[in-house]
Amino acid sequence: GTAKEPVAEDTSLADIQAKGVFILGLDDAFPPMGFRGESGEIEGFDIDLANEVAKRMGVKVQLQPIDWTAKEMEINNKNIDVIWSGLTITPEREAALTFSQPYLGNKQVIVVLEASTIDEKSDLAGKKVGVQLDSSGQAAVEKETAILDSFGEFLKFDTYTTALLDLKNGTIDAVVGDEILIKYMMTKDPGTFKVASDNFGDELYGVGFRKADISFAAEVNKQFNAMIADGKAAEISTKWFGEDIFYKPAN
Amino acid sequence: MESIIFYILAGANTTLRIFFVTLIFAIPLGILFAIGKIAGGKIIKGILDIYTWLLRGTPLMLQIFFVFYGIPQLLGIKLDRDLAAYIAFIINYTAYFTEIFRAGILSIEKGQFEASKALGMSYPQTMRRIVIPQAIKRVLPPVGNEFITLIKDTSLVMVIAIPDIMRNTKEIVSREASPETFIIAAVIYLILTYGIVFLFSKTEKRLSYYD
Amino acid sequence: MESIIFYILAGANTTLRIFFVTLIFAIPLGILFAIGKIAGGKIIKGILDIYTWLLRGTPLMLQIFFVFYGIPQLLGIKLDRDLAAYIAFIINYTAYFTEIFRAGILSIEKGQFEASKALGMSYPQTMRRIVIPQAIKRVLPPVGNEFITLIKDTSLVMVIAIPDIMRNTKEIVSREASPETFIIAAVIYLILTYGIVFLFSKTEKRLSYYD
Amino acid sequence: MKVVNLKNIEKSFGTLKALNGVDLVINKGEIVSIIGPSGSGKSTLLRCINHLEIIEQGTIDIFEMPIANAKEGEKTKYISEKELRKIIQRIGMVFQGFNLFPHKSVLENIMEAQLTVKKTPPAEAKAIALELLHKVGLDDKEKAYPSQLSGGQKQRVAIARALAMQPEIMLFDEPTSALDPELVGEVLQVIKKLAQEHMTMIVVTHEMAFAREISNRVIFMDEGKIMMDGKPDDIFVNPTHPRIKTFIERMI
Amino acid sequence: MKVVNLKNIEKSFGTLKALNGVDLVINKGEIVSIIGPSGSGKSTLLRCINHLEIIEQGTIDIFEMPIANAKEGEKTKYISEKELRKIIQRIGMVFQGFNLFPHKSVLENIMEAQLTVKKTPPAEAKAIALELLHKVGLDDKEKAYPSQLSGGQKQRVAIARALAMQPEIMLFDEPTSALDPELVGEVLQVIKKLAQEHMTMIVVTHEMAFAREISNRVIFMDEGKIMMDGKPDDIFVNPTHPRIKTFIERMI
Ligand SMILES: Nc1ncnc2c1ncn2[C@@H]1O[C@H](COP(=O)(O)OP(=O)(O)OP(=O)(O)O)[C@@H](O)[C@H]1O
Ligand SMILES: Nc1ncnc2c1ncn2[C@@H]1O[C@H](COP(=O)(O)OP(=O)(O)OP(=O)(O)O)[C@@H](O)[C@H]1O
Ligand SMILES: [Mg+2]
Ligand SMILES: [Mg+2]
Repeated sequence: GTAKEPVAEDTSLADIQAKGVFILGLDDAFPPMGFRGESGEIEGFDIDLANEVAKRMGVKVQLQPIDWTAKEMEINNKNIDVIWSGLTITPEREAALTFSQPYLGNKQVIVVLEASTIDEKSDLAGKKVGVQLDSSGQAAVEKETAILDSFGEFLKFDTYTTALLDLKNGTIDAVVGDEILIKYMMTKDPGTFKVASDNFGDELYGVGFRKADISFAAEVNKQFNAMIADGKAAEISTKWFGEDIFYKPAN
Repeated sequence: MESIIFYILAGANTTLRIFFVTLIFAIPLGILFAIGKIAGGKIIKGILDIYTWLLRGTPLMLQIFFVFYGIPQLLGIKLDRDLAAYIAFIINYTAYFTEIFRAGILSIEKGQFEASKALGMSYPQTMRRIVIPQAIKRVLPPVGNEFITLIKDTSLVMVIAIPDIMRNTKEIVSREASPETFIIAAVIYLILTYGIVFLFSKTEKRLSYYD
Repeated sequence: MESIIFYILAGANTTLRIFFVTLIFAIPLGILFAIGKIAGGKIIKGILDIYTWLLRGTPLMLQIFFVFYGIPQLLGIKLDRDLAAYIAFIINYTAYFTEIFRAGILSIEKGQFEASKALGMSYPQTMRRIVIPQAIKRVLPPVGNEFITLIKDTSLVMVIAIPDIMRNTKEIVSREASPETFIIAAVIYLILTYGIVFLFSKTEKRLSYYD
Repeated sequence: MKVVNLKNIEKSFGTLKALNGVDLVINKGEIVSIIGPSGSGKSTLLRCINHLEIIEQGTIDIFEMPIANAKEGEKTKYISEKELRKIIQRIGMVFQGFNLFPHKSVLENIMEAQLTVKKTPPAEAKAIALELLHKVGLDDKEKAYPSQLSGGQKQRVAIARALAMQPEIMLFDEPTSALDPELVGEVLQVIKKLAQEHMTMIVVTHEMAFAREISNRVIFMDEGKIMMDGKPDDIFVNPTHPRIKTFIERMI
Repeated sequence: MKVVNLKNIEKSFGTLKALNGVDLVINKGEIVSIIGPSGSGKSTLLRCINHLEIIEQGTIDIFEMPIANAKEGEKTKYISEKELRKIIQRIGMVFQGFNLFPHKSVLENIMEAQLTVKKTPPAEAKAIALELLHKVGLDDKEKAYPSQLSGGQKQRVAIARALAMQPEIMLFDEPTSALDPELVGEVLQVIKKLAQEHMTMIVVTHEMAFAREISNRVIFMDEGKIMMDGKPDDIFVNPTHPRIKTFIERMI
């Protein structure tokens, strides 16, 4: 679950402060959260956010690109200290990791060709639908079993790039995926795709920590709240998304 | 646990399908192209040289990608996913088999060709009845290597979203956050490759009746 | 465009580093293990049989995965990413080279061993000076295949997040949503493999001074 | 009938003239031995008759049919591949190195060309093969593979294989020189049998006594030329040419 | 000195007794020819002396040092590998199939064991090699590779290679039987030269005339046993044993 009171033997925050740096694991092919810019350096919303949090904690960030399949092993082997890469909070992941409070809301949208008549989930009956393997889009679709069963075919792609390529070639009819990423990709190929009005639900991004690193997670939550309060969070969000979509806890 | 194993094993279907289809086409084609490289005219040889270089020289993953996404765009046709996978694997493995059989045929003594010719046999007859059967025996070890590699290469079809052993495993690894699941995949691969190793050592023994 | 090419070429650094480190260790080890399989006692042979089966029988990707994530967990140590990649590639390729050199050594005539022995040469001397040099000539074609495969296999290091030609290309493909970028990678691979093909045909010619 | 009729044959390897103007007529029923020092062109001559080498100059008629015609500086004109194969079928050849098919049993070796070239029905081909095995004294070896035979046995199978095509002429290229001395006899015995049946034969050999015994004509070659062509006694007893004299003295 | 002293040697291949109780003493300076039909165990005998085969029964002394001791049903006891290699160095062997090292030039073939086994300095090894090449009549071939030599030349290089180790005894296993008849003479010439220098030699051969000419002792083997052991004339002129008589008649 989300951060609770630190337990006695949890020295994670002290360790990070002593090291003066935390290692941030990310999928560096996830624009605009984290990706290589024209300069070859990794940039993105997550990077700016993490740098701001680190600055406020008085430590530095070290970026470590990882293979997404290996993220749990990377963090448990202590190759990295956090998974900070548009990580969707799911019950399975909550069982394995400690999460920060959510910092971004995201939708699982249906992308179709500009000319397509698909607009509702029910329109997907008998159609070929693609997702990115292991994505939260896949999880969201698989939760709605009735709709999943109505699909003509359900395909899992290596990357959204190939899924969209299939969509463009007409070998599939729709792609379900993260609104944030998909919208970014649509800007690269304007006039080809559109987003249907129906979607597969909302979800939240959080930062993942090792299960035991509760004090560290609590410190990040504290900084998030401070940034919401002083407007820094809104500033970073506006830089990448043109508006303030930073997630604010209800209370 | 049981359902996980079944889910992964479902991917073995793809693996085996691609394995057999590839071999059924790539081996005869490889033999044919090997003969072309040895006995063909300058143009045929040149084309085959470029073919084996391009196909061995670029990653199979890119070739699968190209066949499925590139060809339809270039030719304006629509390709079936499985068909694209078959085509890519066949043209890739044919290139490797061509080189292997070429070495095998070249290793057959000139005397075998001369004796066949002196008996009035035509070049195709000589190849089919005398040279190829002997060449096959000699190239068994490298062909065995290719069979083993093919079993594992089939997982590359995941780039065009065809599920196989490896992809299904990866899915479970991230869904369950359980990297140990890879061990199941490893065991399945070991069983499949053990079958191949066993088959080849049997064949090697069976063919040792001569020489 | 230019910056994209440079970015991808930066990945070639990984490719070449792994290529050379792997070969420097795997070739001598392969020769050594081949001798072990031929001349070793029952236990050594049994161990080496299992070794070559396990390493050839499971995907290299899983082996890299296992070395980098599994070993540290089992032994409680921390491995450097590059070091893990080197280890995985070396143990994997050693298995393939072992089989290739075994076939090569077995193809050397008994007379060469007997003549060496009759001259008073020890077994290691015979191997080093008489048998291995001749075996190397015979296994050039399959070794060439392995070199070409290795160049392309290096891209598997992306599973432990080491950037290489292929991973850098994929990054750009997803950033720019431009699958055409793969063509750049294909051309780089073709240049690298052309170098290998050229080197091997040169070596083959150079060694044709005898027989 | 002129079984073989060569006119002014030339054949080079690089700068080396292996055959340098050879004229030769072999008539039906003749048994001709070819002798001469190593490198004199004996094998090359046989191989030209059998289209294993392509001539550069001269004409070849086999069974009185023209098969090759070569003029200086032009590409040699041969009759079509298919026609050529029909002629070659009627010529049997036995090599120094046997060249048996190692992956086929003795019986299969002898049946192979009957089945593929002559399209003889299998049962008939087998009967012919067994009969020939009996003739060369290897009744019990039909199931053996070449690697299980001694050199002398291999060579006798090679002879049976050639005979299975019912050739009208047999070419032997040093059929015994790869054999241990003790095994030579077996093979010579078989060739003698063929001689008694009046098979037309050309035999390149180092076995002078044998050449003298079986052949009704002996040819001595040197440096790509036929230096002498006559009755065995002319050559062995009264070699006029000094070159032949020294050669024969050295060999016996 | 008893250079070789074999007592009651037995050696089987599967169920076949290739050597069946062989006793043999060779003294320094003797030149011994071994003759006998194919399969009689001649090669096996040479190979046992040189540790290329492991005996199952009997004792072997070389240069009056015991090197092997075998008792029925027990594992044969040999002296240590290292000691054995020291003895083997002092025995030269020439094979029927030459077994030259194809990847090394003629000079390198002759220098190889000098450098690796004897640790002779390269310059000295080269001088020795050149001298031996002169002796076997191949002065101009030092840079050639084995594949560029004729059979007779190959065999002479093989002899030079063995002589380079300055052996005290030379074993020849049918050194001429893989050669075309014309090339046999060259090799026999070299062996004769060694005989004149009183090299201790054991020569397995089919060349009866040669055996008679060079050797001062001839051994006739059959079915894994020494059937006769005597002066050349005793065997060739008055073969008492009927088996020997037929063998010799067949060979000459
Ligand atoms: N394929 C070839 N390439 C180059 N030279 C060749 C080839 N075949 C034969 N020769 C050369 O042609 C000449 C004649 O060779 P050929 O084999 O006809 O001689 P030969 O009389 O049969 O000798 P031998 O008794 O040694 O068999 C020789 O000098 C030989 O080296
Ligand atoms: N490695 C082996 N495996 C099985 N049988 C063998 C082996 N070596 C020799 N023999 C058999 O042992 C017997 C003696 O062989 P050996 O080679 O000593 O005979 P030889 O007198 O030298 O004959 P040749 O004159 O044919 O060379 C033969 O029957 C032979 O087939
Ligand atoms: Mg010849
Ligand atoms: Mg012998």
